[in-house]
Amino acid sequence: MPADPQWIEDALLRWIVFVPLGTALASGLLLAVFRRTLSSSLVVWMSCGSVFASFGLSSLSFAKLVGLFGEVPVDDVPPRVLIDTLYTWVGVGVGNSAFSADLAFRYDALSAVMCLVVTGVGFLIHVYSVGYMRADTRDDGGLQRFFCYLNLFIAAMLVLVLADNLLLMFLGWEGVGLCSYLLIGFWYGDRQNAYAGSKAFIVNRIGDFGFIVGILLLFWSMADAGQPAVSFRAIEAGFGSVASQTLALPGWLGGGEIGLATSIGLCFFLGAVGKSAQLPLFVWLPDAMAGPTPVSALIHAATMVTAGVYMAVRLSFLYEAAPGALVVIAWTGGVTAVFAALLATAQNDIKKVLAYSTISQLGYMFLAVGCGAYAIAIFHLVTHAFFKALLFMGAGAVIVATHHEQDMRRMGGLRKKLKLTYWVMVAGVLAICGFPGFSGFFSKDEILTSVFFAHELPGHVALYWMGVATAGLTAFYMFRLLFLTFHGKTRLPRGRRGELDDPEDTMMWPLQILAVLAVLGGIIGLPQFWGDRIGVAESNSLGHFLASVVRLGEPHALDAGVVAQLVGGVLAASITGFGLAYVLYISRPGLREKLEPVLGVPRRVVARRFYVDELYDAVFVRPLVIFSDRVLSRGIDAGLIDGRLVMGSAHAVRGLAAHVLKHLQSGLAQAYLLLMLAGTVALLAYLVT
Amino acid sequence: MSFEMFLFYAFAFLAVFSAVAMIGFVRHIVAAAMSLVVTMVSLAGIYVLMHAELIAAIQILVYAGAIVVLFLFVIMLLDLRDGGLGPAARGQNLVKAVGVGGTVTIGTLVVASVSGVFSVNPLVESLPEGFGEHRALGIALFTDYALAVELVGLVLLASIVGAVILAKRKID
Amino acid sequence: MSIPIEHVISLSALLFVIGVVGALTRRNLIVILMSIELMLNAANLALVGFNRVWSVTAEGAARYDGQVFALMVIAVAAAEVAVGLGILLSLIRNRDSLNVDDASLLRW
Amino acid sequence: MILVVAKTLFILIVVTLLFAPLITWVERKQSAIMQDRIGANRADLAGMTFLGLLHPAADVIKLLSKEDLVPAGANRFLHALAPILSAVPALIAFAVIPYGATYRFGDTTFTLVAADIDWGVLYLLVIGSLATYGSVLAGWASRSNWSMLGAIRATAQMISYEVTMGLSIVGIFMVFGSLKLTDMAVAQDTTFRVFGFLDLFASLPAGAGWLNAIRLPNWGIFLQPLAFLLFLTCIMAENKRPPFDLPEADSELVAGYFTEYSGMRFGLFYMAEFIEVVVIAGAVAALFLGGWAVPYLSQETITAGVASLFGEGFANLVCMLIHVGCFFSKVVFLVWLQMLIRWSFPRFRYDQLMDLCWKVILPLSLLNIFLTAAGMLLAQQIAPGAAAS
Repeated sequence: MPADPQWIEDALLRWIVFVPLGTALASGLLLAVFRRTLSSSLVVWMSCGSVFASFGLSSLSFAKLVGLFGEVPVDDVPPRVLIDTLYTWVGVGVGNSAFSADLAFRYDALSAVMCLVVTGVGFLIHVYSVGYMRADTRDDGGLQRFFCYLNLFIAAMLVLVLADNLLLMFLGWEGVGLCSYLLIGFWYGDRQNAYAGSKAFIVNRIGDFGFIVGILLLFWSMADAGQPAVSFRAIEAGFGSVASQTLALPGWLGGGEIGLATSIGLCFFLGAVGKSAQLPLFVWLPDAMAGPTPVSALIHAATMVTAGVYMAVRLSFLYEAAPGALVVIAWTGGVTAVFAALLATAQNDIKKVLAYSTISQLGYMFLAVGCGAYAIAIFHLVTHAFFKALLFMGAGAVIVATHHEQDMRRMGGLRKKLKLTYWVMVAGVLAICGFPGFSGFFSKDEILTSVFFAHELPGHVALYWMGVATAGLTAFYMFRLLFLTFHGKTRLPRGRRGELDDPEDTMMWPLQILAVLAVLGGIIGLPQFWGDRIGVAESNSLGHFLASVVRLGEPHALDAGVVAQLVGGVLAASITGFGLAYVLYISRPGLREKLEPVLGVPRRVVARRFYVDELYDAVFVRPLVIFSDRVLSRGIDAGLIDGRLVMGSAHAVRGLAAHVLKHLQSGLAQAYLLLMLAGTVALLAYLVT
Repeated sequence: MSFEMFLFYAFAFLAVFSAVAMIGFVRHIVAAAMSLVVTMVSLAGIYVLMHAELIAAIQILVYAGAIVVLFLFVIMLLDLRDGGLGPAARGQNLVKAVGVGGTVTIGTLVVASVSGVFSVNPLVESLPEGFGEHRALGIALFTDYALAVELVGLVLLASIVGAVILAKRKID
Repeated sequence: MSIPIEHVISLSALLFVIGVVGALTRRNLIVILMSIELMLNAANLALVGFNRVWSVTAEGAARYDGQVFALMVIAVAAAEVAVGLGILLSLIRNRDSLNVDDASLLRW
Repeated sequence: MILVVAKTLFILIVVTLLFAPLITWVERKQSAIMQDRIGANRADLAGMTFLGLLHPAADVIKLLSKEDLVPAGANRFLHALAPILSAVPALIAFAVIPYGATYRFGDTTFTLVAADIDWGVLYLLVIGSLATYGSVLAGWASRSNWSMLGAIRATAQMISYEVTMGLSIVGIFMVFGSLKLTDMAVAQDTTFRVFGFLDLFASLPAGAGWLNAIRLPNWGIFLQPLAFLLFLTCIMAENKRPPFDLPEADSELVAGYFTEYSGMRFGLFYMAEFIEVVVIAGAVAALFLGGWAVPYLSQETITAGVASLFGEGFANLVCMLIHVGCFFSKVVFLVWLQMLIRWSFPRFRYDQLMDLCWKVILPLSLLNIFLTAAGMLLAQQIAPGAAAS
């Protein structure tokens, strides 16, 4: 850990969040309360403008953070953190037991990276959305609603990454979940879409449960140690005192004890598993592709799903004290990576391929986290944001151009028609496959290097080979996607073959910018080894930058042989994958039919995603539905509560009224008067005696 | 018997007599209303004897001057030529019952007064200067009882609205 | 020599009972309303009488709880008459009768 | 005791025996002049008409000698009671109106008012509310449709205007800080600086000191001009005189609630009305025109001035005479003013009458109360103890 940071108050931070939030609220309230819509061009300008303004503010804050404004160079002072405290959000207790949580934003290196990615990529996707939603043929009239949700999402995500304490972070965490739900079910007219939204929400709740338990556990143990706090700063300062405590496990778990840090870390990781769609809670992400493609690009590839990674990195000090949790993270990430990559090979929906690819890449990131290579996880997060957003938006361009065809089996040969789209897709595919020099190459390579050297991790060799296998699978399914979509003969239905062309410019230029970033983005985290080779003095600038927040591992003792071995392994796997795809989908398409009987059963299993959904359905959903229906609904609610308590009491009252009380209700005013008098006399008699 | 006592008994007799007349033996409803006025004015006289001059004035102003006049106005508006008292009272048993009840009440009171329940706090002979006059009572009203005054204002407002709505021939 | 409070309260009770009898036995709505007024008056008399008894505080300052209460009762009585007569008018309009027994639709 | 009886008698005699008959004459003469005719010139005694002054006497004789009719089916008791209930309030109302200040003759001090009660203004209102019964019972007991309609009108009109009458003079209580009419008269026996309110904002600039010399009598009419107008309107409507004579509108209802009266009972109604005119004049004079106060000459000034020449006892006597004269001249002026109004304005329609009461006078009265309170509060805030304007 570096020296204590220098805290600088900066009231500008709040506006990073408030500008998009204000825009969302303005049009949202107008829509929800007054049932009025602003004109679509105004909404478009407002929302894109607000995100751009947010990006500008983030850049400005970034400049302040690194001291670009003629201040002392960053090397000479402790690392800085900008902080903006609005007010005391929660304040309870007095004296020793006092505890307060501020509504405060914190802009340190980690937040800065996330913030710039969220607002930068978010802005590009906003611009892209303008074209995409305009080209959308569904006559929904939901443009205003769409941009409102999108801005709300940006605001919530910014709250998440800028939050100074766990509570506020949780607010943002839930906020992005909500927006994700709203946007997946954006075309709620289709039942499947609405169902997908609900699924995403419910599966995320499982993870959120872990998150909440983690927060409470952390807070409780800290409070027990006399340091009730929720802000990261205070937790980090005080965590050492509780890190070594242990919790007794309940008997049904076999008894014994578990480290407090480990259990807290696992709870938080459960939240991350839900949000970042890791095994076993990944099932919602493929279904989330029901939302509009820009949403898939922004939320389900570039930003929200990475929140889990961000959270793990943010709490790295906690995981440092919990090696057990890191093992779980690493293995979850590794298994997820290879598992999802495997599933991706059998998908026919262009967006679902990308969805599984995202899960797989997130697995990589967790693998990095598990190895303690937090900065590298963030590095991969950034490059992934670039190329996955690019790929999704490219896929979206294809979808728009083919009038909402998503099945790759009915595409093909689009290379000639959608030239620009083709080339940006090629850039994205090469980046994700780790073509040397492209962004993905560096980040993935770094992750595998870290795994390779993570000797303290049990089974790190296996994990390394799983990573390599994933790289091969990635190359296979990505080139499969490219070949099926753009090469060969067109398999589009006749009616749609007509005027195929690249979509309009507002969709294309964000793609081009992202293509450039996908190709060159690796520079920001250029590994030391490669930097030395090409004569860059201070390489791995991202790592150095993040060093103020997370621990950087010891530099690995790399020599050319090891590097050749590492790079060679990955490249070999990738080339194998590429070759396989080329053979199966370009040169010898007939081979597929021949292989069909051989690979029949495994292929079907993969295509059906290892029956995970069916398993969940059978184990969790159906018993729950049956229990709710038979016991809770019909038995307890309808039978006991409605039938006996509600209706029963009503019947009793009615019976009493019909047979007894009605005789008091004579309709004669004077009879009432007499009763009143009798009551008064009785009362008086009671009072007197 | 002092002059004051004499006045009290005179007023009391008038009040009771006209009250009984009102519910008992007048033949016309206007006469009943006039009996009520006599009761009210007699009570006002008793209030003056008890140093509650403002109450006495307001008693006449409101009860005699407004409430009973309002009764008369409605009676005339309805033009109850035949005396307006309607069918004779039903249920003589009720009369007897309540009569017995009343007797019991008064008997209780008499017993209580003899037993000295009321002499817990003997009458103060030397009252403060200006007792019961408008100034002192007004100050009490607008300081200690300001909330009650406000609430009564609210009650009056509500009753005005209610009366207007009830009296409208057709709610439009 | 002041009026004994027992006498005042007895008078009040007597008037109240007369009012009760009137309200219970007469069928004419106007007379019933007047009887109610009589009962309110009786209560006022008791209030003013008790105020005369407890007319000064322990410190010797005047106190007016009873009289203020009586004033409130007068105000409420005025409100009650306004509403009561409104009801009476609408009863006449709808039933063409002043007999309270004719307004007995609201029963079981 | 004797003094009280004397004062009461004085008032009764002056008002009933002097003013009331005189007013009938004045009214006839004035209406005749205003309508450009001669009028009240027929009754003569050996050819001499005495300017028509014989008419009141002739009226009295006629009324006394007429047959006293009671309509068939009328409630005889109430029919007989009604004129009395009409006249008595008018007669006793004058009891609280001071027609002179407090004077000291040797050891005896006396105040020229029949009953100097603490809640004098309230008394006036109470009497006003009781006056309703005369009209109501007269109309009811006559068993005649005209009378009945007149009585209904009278009831509604009098109840309505009672409310606004009470509210319209609240400002006066506030300004003088008393309900006692003698207190008010004493308070009105002074003057106030017209531009005194300027002190509330800033001290006068040098050279503008002459502004302080401009003074007005501290009369209700100057302090509460709006209240004066409202009160005059209300109290005239309460008296059912034209242009507010809807209950007895002779073109519609013959004579309203006293259609079925004749002889001396009719005379009582008639007399009550004229007495009320005088009572109104007295009340307005006491509340708004300073009562017995002589403008710019306070009681001390007069007494001291005369006493320096002729001794104190005589000074008090002179002062008393001046005051009583002043009061009655104000009364006469106000009576004349009422006559003028009576013969100048056409009768209202009934809805206009009610509209005037509830939609004009009531809001204006409330506004007046509010403004007065605000003014007094302001005065207290800025200059404690300064008189409100």
